[in-house]
Amino acid sequence: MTGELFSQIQLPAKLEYLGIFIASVKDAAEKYGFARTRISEIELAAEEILVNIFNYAYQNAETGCVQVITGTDGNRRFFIEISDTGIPFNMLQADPPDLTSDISLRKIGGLGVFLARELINDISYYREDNKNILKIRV
Amino acid sequence: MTGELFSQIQLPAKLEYLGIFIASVKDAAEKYGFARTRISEIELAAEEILVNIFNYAYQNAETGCVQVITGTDGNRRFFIEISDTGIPFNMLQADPPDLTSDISLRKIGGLGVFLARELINDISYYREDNKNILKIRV
Amino acid sequence: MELAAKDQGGAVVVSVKGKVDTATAPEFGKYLSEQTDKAAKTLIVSMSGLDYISSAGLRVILAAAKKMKEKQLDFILAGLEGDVKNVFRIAGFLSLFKVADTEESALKQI
Amino acid sequence: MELAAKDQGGAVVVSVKGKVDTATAPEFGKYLSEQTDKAAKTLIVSMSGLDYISSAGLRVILAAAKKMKEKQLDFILAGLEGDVKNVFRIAGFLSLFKVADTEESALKQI
Ligand SMILES: Nc1ncnc2c1ncn2[C@@H]1O[C@H](COP(=O)(O)OP(=O)(O)O)[C@@H](O)[C@H]1O
Ligand SMILES: Nc1ncnc2c1ncn2[C@@H]1O[C@H](COP(=O)(O)OP(=O)(O)O)[C@@H](O)[C@H]1O
Repeated sequence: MTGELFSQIQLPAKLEYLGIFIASVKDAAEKYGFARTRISEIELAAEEILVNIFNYAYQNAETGCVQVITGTDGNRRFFIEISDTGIPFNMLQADPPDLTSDISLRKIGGLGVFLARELINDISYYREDNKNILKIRV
Repeated sequence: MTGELFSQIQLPAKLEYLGIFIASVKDAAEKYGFARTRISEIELAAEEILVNIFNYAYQNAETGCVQVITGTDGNRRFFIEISDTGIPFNMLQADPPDLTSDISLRKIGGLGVFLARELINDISYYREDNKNILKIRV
Repeated sequence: MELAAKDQGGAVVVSVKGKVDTATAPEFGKYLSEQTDKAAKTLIVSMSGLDYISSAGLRVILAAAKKMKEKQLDFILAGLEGDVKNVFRIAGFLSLFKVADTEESALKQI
Repeated sequence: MELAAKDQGGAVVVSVKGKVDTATAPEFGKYLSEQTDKAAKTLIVSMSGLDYISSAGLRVILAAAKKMKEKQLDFILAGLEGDVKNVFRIAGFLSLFKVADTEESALKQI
């Protein structure tokens, strides 16, 4: 049994395209039939990962592209694959954010990766052909 | 000298995605540096071709995808490649519309293909791997 | 897309602004067809605020013109400019319809 | 995203509705920072109309809370619900801030 490709979008890694990427992810998740809350969680995780790529992946070089593929795999499980050609970065190994200091000491930021990981159990990372490839299975 | 890929978008052939496809084409054309009027002509040609695919390509079967790729070729010339897996259709061989009858006899419709061809000089069609592939060079 | 209609003595002036593409054309079609259904005098479509039109919009215009013709009432396109005018030209619509440079000059033609 | 502020006797109530994502958060940040700059009493951020917030929005909230803390003024989050509340929970914000179920109950806490 083979999976189904739902969408594939490759655009420059710029905030102005966030809406397009997110629309494709949301539509795919809706098509798959997730409940509203789950779709909102998937949207949030995708936003956090994409925005980090926009902000950090091409920091020291010309801005490259991001590719987002959605579909189902051989077991009819929903997946989102996000890839970029930026600096190697494995979000699964990022330091956890400060969740305990009080307001004055709490660091601003550092919540994006954490939110994505808390909302999605199954994320795998590999680097291949100079690409960061994140595979999100929901 | 190799070209540059600017964007690549594959989504189901549905009107709801027209905005996404068009945004990617317009952004690519802007990035390439076309003047406003030329961008508007490119947008119009792309809309006509895409909408025809939405309307006709998958008439007798489950709706498939459309893929739109933008970039520059080896000669730094701007191109848009639009492909679908629908019924074979070569718009370069479509009948010209009725442009002469008076209002009561003038046929409604049939202008989409004509507009696209009038606005873009260089369109080539080929069918490959059960795909219709239109390559638009501007 | 923004639509408006006003009664201007001898004519009804429908103005369409913004973008008429395949997504917005059905709304434009509905609006214009209501106007032609109830029309008892000249209909002027004022397009000076129109930025973009695709063949879906041209369809709507031709359908409205046909209805007005059947009713033996005048139909005038006003305010065509730039890119939009070029689309009308390519489609052969400039020689098909009564055309006026502005809404004012259209009103003078009545 | 829609933003509004009103003076409610003992507090300024800023309400944010719709979607705070990376694209809209900067505007929310500017708005909230203006409110905290001129704040002379409790600031309540009312979020009952908020449908979506990402970490860019949480950033804005934390920055505002820090400013209010420096000024030794109260900062209360009101009206958190559903998906949005869940994001605040995961981020540890529910134990970090004063939280009230509704704008009314926030006003009673002052
Ligand atoms: N795609 C990426 N490439 C390189 N570094 C990244 C990438 N994504 C995240 N990072 C690093 O991880 C850190 C944590 O990211 P995040 O949790 O989203 O918080 P924030 O963006 O607020 O710092 C970032 O500050 C950045 O240093
Ligand atoms: N992608 C396509 N696949 C199959 N048939 C098509 C396709 N595009 C256009 N056609 C055919 O060509 C005709 C002319 O298209 P067009 O010029 O856009 O006018 P209209 O859509 O108003 O008929 C259509 O009516 C349709 O029969």
